[in-house]
Amino acid sequence: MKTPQALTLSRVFPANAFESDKGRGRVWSKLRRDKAGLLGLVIVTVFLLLSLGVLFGWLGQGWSIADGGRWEPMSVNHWLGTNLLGQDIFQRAVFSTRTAFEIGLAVSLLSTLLGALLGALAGWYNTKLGGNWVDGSILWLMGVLDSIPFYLFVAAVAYALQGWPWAMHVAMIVTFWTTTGRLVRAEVMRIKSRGFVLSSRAIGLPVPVILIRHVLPNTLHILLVQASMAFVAAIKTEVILSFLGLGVQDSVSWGMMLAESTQEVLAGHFNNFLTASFMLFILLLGFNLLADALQDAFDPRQASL
Amino acid sequence: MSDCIFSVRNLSVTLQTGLGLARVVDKISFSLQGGEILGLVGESGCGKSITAAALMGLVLSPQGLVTADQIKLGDKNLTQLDEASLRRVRGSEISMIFQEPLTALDPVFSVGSHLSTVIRRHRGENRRQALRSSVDMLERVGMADADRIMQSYPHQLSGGMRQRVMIAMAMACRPKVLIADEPTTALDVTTQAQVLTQLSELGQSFGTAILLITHDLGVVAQACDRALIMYCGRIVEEAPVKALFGAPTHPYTAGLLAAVPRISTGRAQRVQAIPGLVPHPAALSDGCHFANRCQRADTRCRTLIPNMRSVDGPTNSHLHACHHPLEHSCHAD
Amino acid sequence: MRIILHNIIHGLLLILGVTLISFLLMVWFGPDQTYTLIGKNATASQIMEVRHELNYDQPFMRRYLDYLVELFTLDLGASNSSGEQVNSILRRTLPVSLALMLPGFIIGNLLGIVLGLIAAFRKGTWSDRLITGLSVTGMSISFLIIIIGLQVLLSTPYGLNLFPVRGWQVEDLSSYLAYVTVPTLSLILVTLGYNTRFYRAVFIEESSREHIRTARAFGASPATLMWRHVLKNSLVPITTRIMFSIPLVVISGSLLIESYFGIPGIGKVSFDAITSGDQPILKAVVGLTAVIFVLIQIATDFIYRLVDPRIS
Amino acid sequence: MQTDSALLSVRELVVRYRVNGSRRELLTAVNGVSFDIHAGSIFGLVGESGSGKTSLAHSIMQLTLPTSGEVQFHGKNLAHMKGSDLKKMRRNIQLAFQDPLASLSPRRSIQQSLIEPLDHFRIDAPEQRRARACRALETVGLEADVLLRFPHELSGGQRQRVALARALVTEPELIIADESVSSMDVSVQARIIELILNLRQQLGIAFLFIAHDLAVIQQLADHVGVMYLGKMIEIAPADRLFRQAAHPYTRALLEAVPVPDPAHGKPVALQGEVPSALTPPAGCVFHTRCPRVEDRCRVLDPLSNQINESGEKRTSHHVKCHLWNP
Amino acid sequence: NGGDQSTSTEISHSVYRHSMDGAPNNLDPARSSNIYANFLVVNLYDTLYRYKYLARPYQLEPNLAENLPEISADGLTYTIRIKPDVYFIDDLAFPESKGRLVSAQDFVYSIKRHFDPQTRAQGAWLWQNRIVGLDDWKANGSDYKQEITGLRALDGRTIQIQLISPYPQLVHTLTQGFSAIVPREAVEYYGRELAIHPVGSGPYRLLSFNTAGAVMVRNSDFRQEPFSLENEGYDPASQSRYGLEHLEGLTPPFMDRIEVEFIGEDAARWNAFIAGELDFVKAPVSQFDQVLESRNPLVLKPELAENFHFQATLESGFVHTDFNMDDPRIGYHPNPETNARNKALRCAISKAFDWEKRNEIFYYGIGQVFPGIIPPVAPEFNPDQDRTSIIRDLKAARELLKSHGWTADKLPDLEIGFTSSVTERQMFEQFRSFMADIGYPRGKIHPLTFASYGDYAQAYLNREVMLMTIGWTMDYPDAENTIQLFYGPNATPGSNTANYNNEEFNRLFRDSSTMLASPARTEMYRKMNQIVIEDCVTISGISRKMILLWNRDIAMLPDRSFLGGHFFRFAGPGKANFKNRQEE
Ligand SMILES: Nc1ncnc2c1ncn2[C@@H]1O[C@H](COP(=O)(O)OP(=O)(O)OP(=O)(O)O)[C@@H](O)[C@H]1O
Ligand SMILES: Nc1ncnc2c1ncn2[C@@H]1O[C@H](COP(=O)(O)OP(=O)(O)OP(=O)(O)O)[C@@H](O)[C@H]1O
Ligand SMILES: [Mg+2]
Ligand SMILES: [Mg+2]
Repeated sequence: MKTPQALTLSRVFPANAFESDKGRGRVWSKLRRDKAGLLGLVIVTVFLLLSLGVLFGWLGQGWSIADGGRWEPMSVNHWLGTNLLGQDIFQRAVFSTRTAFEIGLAVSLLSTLLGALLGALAGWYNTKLGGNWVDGSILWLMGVLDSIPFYLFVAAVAYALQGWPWAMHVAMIVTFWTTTGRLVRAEVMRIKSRGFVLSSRAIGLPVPVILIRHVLPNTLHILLVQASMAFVAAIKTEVILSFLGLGVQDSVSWGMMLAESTQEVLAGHFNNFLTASFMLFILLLGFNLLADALQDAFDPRQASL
Repeated sequence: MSDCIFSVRNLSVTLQTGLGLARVVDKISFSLQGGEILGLVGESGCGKSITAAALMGLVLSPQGLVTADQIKLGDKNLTQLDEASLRRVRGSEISMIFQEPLTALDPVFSVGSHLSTVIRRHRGENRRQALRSSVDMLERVGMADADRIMQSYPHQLSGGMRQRVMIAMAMACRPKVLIADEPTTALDVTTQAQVLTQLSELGQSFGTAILLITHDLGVVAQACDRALIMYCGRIVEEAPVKALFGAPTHPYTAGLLAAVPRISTGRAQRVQAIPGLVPHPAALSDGCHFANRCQRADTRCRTLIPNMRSVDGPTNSHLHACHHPLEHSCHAD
Repeated sequence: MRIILHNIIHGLLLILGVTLISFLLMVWFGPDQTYTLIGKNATASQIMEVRHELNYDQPFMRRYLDYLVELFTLDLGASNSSGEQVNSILRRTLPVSLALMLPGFIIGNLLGIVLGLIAAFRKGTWSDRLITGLSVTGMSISFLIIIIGLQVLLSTPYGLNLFPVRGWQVEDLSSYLAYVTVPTLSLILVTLGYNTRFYRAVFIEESSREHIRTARAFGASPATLMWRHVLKNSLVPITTRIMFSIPLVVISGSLLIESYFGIPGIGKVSFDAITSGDQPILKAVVGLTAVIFVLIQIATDFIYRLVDPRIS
Repeated sequence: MQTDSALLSVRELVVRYRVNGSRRELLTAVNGVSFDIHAGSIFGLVGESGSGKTSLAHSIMQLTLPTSGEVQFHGKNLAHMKGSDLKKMRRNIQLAFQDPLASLSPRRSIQQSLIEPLDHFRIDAPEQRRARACRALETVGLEADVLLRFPHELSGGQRQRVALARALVTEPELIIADESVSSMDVSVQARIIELILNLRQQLGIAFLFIAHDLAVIQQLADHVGVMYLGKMIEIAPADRLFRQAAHPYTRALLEAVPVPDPAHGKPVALQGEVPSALTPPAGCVFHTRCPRVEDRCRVLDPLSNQINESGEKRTSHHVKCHLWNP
Repeated sequence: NGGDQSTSTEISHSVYRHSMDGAPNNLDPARSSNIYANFLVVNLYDTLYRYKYLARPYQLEPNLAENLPEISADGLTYTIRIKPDVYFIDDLAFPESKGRLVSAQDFVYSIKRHFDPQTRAQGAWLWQNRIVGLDDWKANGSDYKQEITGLRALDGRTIQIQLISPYPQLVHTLTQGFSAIVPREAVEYYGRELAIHPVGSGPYRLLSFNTAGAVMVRNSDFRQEPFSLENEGYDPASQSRYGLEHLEGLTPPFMDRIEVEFIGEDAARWNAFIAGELDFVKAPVSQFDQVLESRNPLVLKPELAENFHFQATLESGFVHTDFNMDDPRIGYHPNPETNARNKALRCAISKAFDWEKRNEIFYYGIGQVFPGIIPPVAPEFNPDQDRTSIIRDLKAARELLKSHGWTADKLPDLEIGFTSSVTERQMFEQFRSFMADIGYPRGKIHPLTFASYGDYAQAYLNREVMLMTIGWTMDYPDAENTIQLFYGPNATPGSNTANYNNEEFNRLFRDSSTMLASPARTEMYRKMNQIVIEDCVTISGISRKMILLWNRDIAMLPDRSFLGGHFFRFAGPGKANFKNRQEE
């Protein structure tokens, strides 16, 4: 018997038509066509560059110099005016970008990752009402972390990791992942009965592979939205933690600027408040646009014409 | 039965594929009369389901582009309706049975709620009546423990049961036009017979016209009045079933008929596939799409699109699109 | 029956774990109340005295066991700073916090769901952009500023002066409304951004499912699509989000709202307890939180199975 | 009885589902089914819709755990397999799901789905896996461009072929094909039939082929099993079954096959009350619809009878019907 | 009917709504350690003495006592008679819930409580090592049955106190909430919950108390003592604008109800005041711009002046930053040479500190900067003192460093302790920028933050903080109270947070501590002050100015310092409202 030949294959299509794998090119090309997503990407890139500039000492280094008067208005010397101490608000805002990236990004990425993995494991092993020991232990961990007052926990971490610059990150990651974890767990409990999971089980794929390749991509919407929320939360919590003696003691951040500005707003000076809020808003907007675009780009069902 | 209640003229659908735009449905036209069952047969991937979705207005602009000169349902031209009016038409005047029932049913609603919602929406019955009608519908399509089924969720049903739930839903609307996309693939033959009977009864009692998409030529022969043969997005032959099975004129139709496996009491006879592959919709050649698989093809076939022509003269009921039609039946046996 | 037993054991383990770990943190890392309780010019022996009075000199396990006994007998002792019985503190403040937070919590989530549905349904249109933009704004504005702004706007002569600035003299519905409105609005404004953003993402995902197409084919209106099909399919993440924020609402309350609006709720009490190291209160709060988490955990796992039949 | 030579043997398999979340109400989807599949043979499984064919397939794969009974592969109980044994077994039994759209990862391209089992079982060198996937697609009549598509971008028949390609890409010893040709046009179907016969012949792959199309079964199968309401009511060598079907239900099935000839009379559906799977009728499960029902059918559950004299199990014809009760 | 209606509106005028920027955490006199608690306690309980309402400087005035104490010639024996017919309020703690007569024994009991470890009292330091037998009583197990020679009730109304050595501040201590008189029955009945069920004989009784506020109502049985402007030290020249005159001859407490709101947040406090929900507010510093028309002289904005009375007062205390003398990096060092270098460093830091700017930025420029440790409210304060120690002198500071071999790389790392808050942090940053001006590298000045005051206190009381900023509120108008902060034996865990130990200073302190107020003692105080300044032990200091605003409808003169809450009983309705009330 003659086996069917792929006669048409080489004739009609250039051979390289199928080269690109994993749809990476596809994601990028979809992203490129998404104007809002591109805007988000541009915003995030600009901020990233700013923070690199700060990191390498090119930008915002004068954040702590108090050479101005109290609450100076915008001027050539101080583009966005000065704060109570006479420090330059613009410099401080720029310098804060680094803090935002360092803390916001690290915390949101890692807590989302941790939440995704542990949540997925828990959800997977929730085989019956009550779950098995994997589910049980992860739930237990979540319960413990959630029940302990945040301040108490953070104080403990601060004490235990005294002076270590990443103590703050650790404290936040360890406490933030539970929310994502619970959401992912619930989502996985739902997804795991779907046909394609069954079919990957039929092949005998190991559980981690099933979870990472087949299950977690279908929770991408939750992961992205949680990551952007963790980002905000991290930036806002950073102030509280610095107040508790954790993390970057000797630095400035948007959160710190917002905290300072509460007093200033009462006194009728809005520069600090507006600047910090605006920077946070823009970066957040960038992240959200990008996250939306990514979600679309990674979802093959959202085709574009 | 000669009133035409649904007519489609020059419907085309263009989709975005990995290889660029592909016109997966290419200027197809047909019409349906009240109570009629029209079979739509064609090679897998030739665009039947897309046609169905396009007729329902379910192909949305980012995914695909639908153009048509006319899709006329009764006195409404669906191409000119806005989404809101289209929505009122959908379900009540035209409804559809989807090909893959598991993903098509809402996983968190029970069968009962699927059915009764549709019944309440389109028949205006109250909750209790609707539940009763739902049970009735289920029994009609041969589902025994209707009580259990009513409370079951889609994932708890077998493939055939899901399919029958979809059929029941579509039938419950008593639409003017029903598009059934391979409704009986997961049914055993006895159940299939029952369902087909129900469908044709629907046509008799409510004048519903049915576009029955199927691969089973046996079903076409038994249940349909007329049939369309589709190949690569185009209709290549349209004929009353008798004529189609008796004297197919398009070589593709003939090939299909030859490939139908039949039960024999003796040793099974091998059937022959049509040689060659279906071309990719994004890379169709000019002329007749079937040309590169057709033994009768010549250069004209490769360059010139054949138009639909009438075979049997003035009655105009048997049409084909072929430059070299078969003159007489090549149907063995 | 086995499930109930299982849950009880699991819950007990959780409570044991939470109490043990948090007690450990409390004892080793938590604030030491000695120095807030001693008078001026204290001597070393007075400090020892205070430590003894606070039980700080007892061995850890001993104190922990005492804690467990207190927890299970529901006799939680008296606050170190005010001397009030912890039970009576809880009884006094919990209802207030609930009454304060619930409306905002419920409305905030409902509004978030509605806006999320609208945005998801009109994804890519201007209404979606507007909603997304506003929710990002909401997320980036600080809570304090919202509270102060609303206070000035709604409660002072600089603004509309419609509601009391602060207080909680709740006697009847109208006084309740008077006192609860501005805090509720602040709470809604603060959470709405997050809620909307979250729900929108969930709804968008759910509305790209095949069965939505079926529903449309059967003539479901946009409202039906969103409210019935998308919403019901999203109930699992919605439940998760809502249920697990309950402890935050009930137990943690909101420190800021309570202190800015002069409301004697549990938020301030527990915050003070944490920062000052008032262990009896802290122990009660931690214990209570753990119990509530256990209950919520059990409840959500049940609810999951109710709202989504595929979860077995 | 030499069960040891069987590739797959299913013994008294029972699958029960809980209905409506309650513990007590159980639905028996598969009720004591036993059969063997020998290496390189094709076992056709037909039966009423909802009679438990998919459940049987899933429980063979251990996707739903059987309530009782056992499944042996090469004489080893699947339920007890662990580690490398299990992995080998997984490689050697592949399932093509009845619902191809649901069974393909929506966010993964066809290529990823096809290569995945190759990666997992380390079949071929990594750079050759794509070519192998490509070949698998070609054998089921799809072109390579499908590789880069996503499941929702295919037609029903194409998806079904992808599912089949995925099952055979590892070249297992046994493929369970759950209604794998139902959405294909007859030409493609013919091609697939040819392919399967070829695979069987050249690679010795055995099939458990579930289908409703009896004509296809006849073309393919060496043995045919007929299920009704969870029970295997008849098993016979294919030629025997199509020549002299013993069970009234099998006969009804054969009679109801629509003939592709409009002149032929319309097939008739079975008359009588369709039984409930939750509360199956006492006695013979088919008695409510059986044209030849007798009194004992209503009370006595018929045993499985061998009705031909062949001593060899491979060619024996079993039926569960009182008519054949000596 | 109409009459009723008007009555009910007028009753609302006999409510005084006070606001505080912090909350007491309990109302047990023995534990009323913060000013907020003291405020309420002196209204709910009786103290033997109080300060005159209007007299400045402060003057003692008998409260529950009939007269000022009779003091024996050696200054060791005090005899005090309390007023007759004073009753505790009715309370469940008493038999038949009937308040009983207040007796001398109650006073003895109340002081003893401070020496009973179970009370967890915080006021013992006031009487520690002062009263004959009291410390032994504690050492013997605090048995209330045991008599104490130095603290006795001679009869129902006579108290006798015998001191170990003269203690001129004793009567001052008897004005404080700590000394308030608690009935034993209540302590035994309520136990620890006494803190929320006060049972006293003060002018008010408690209605409710929680984290947000407290409500007190008039104790209708409070003794009838007509208000006399003259007796309270009325000064028409400065006090006539407050409209107190019409209260003359009436019986306090004037208000039926006092509502005290605890509002830590400036914005909320101010908003509530502006919205008319409060009668009194201490204006937040951030609002000074909005409140004041001019700083010098201090003038209120006209639109506020229309509705509110206003007073600017200095706090009864000061803020200073101590060096930890126990830290060899900056304090005492066994090596005399290093010791001298450290001193030079301290002095340089002090000189580099810009008090003017600190005042300007954080205290709106209206705080009073003064040299040393005797704050302006103290009677012994010397306005003509040499101010060089608070005048910034960068040149001198640099010189000092240079001459003692301090170069940028040799300078020690400084750790500045503070509790975390925006303002403290900003102060730290400002401090660092001050130091930058003398070339102190930015990277060598580190913040050492603490989450709560308790943590901070624990750290500095354990000598773990190098530089700490302390705010001290005086307990009584006598500079002894601030000078003792540097007395060697008071070193930590005592209140000498600098751990300063200077022989001469200690001697002077010992000598002066037994002296009654006199020019000689003042002289000694000033000498000690100078010693501290010269040793550069502390960067000091500033007394903050408070802007107090209150409703014109209320006739009163509020005070946040030594008077404590004693003035509540004198807060009366304004004249306009008052008339209505009288007519009724
Ligand atoms: N979303 C899509 N994007 C790109 N191409 C698509 C999409 N959906 C379908 N196609 C392609 O369009 C063609 C027509 O598909 P359609 O589903 O209509 O086929 P069909 O006739 O229903 O086939 P079958 O009988 O197999 O169901 C196929 O070649 C398919 O691959
Ligand atoms: N998860 C489940 N929960 C409860 N009942 C189920 C579940 N899955 C299947 N069933 C029931 O089991 C019976 C057998 O289903 P199964 O899918 O095995 O049938 P099938 O023979 O494959 O039918 P079809 O030919 O229609 O696909 C049906 O009655 C079905 O309703
Ligand atoms: Mg199709
Ligand atoms: Mg099936």
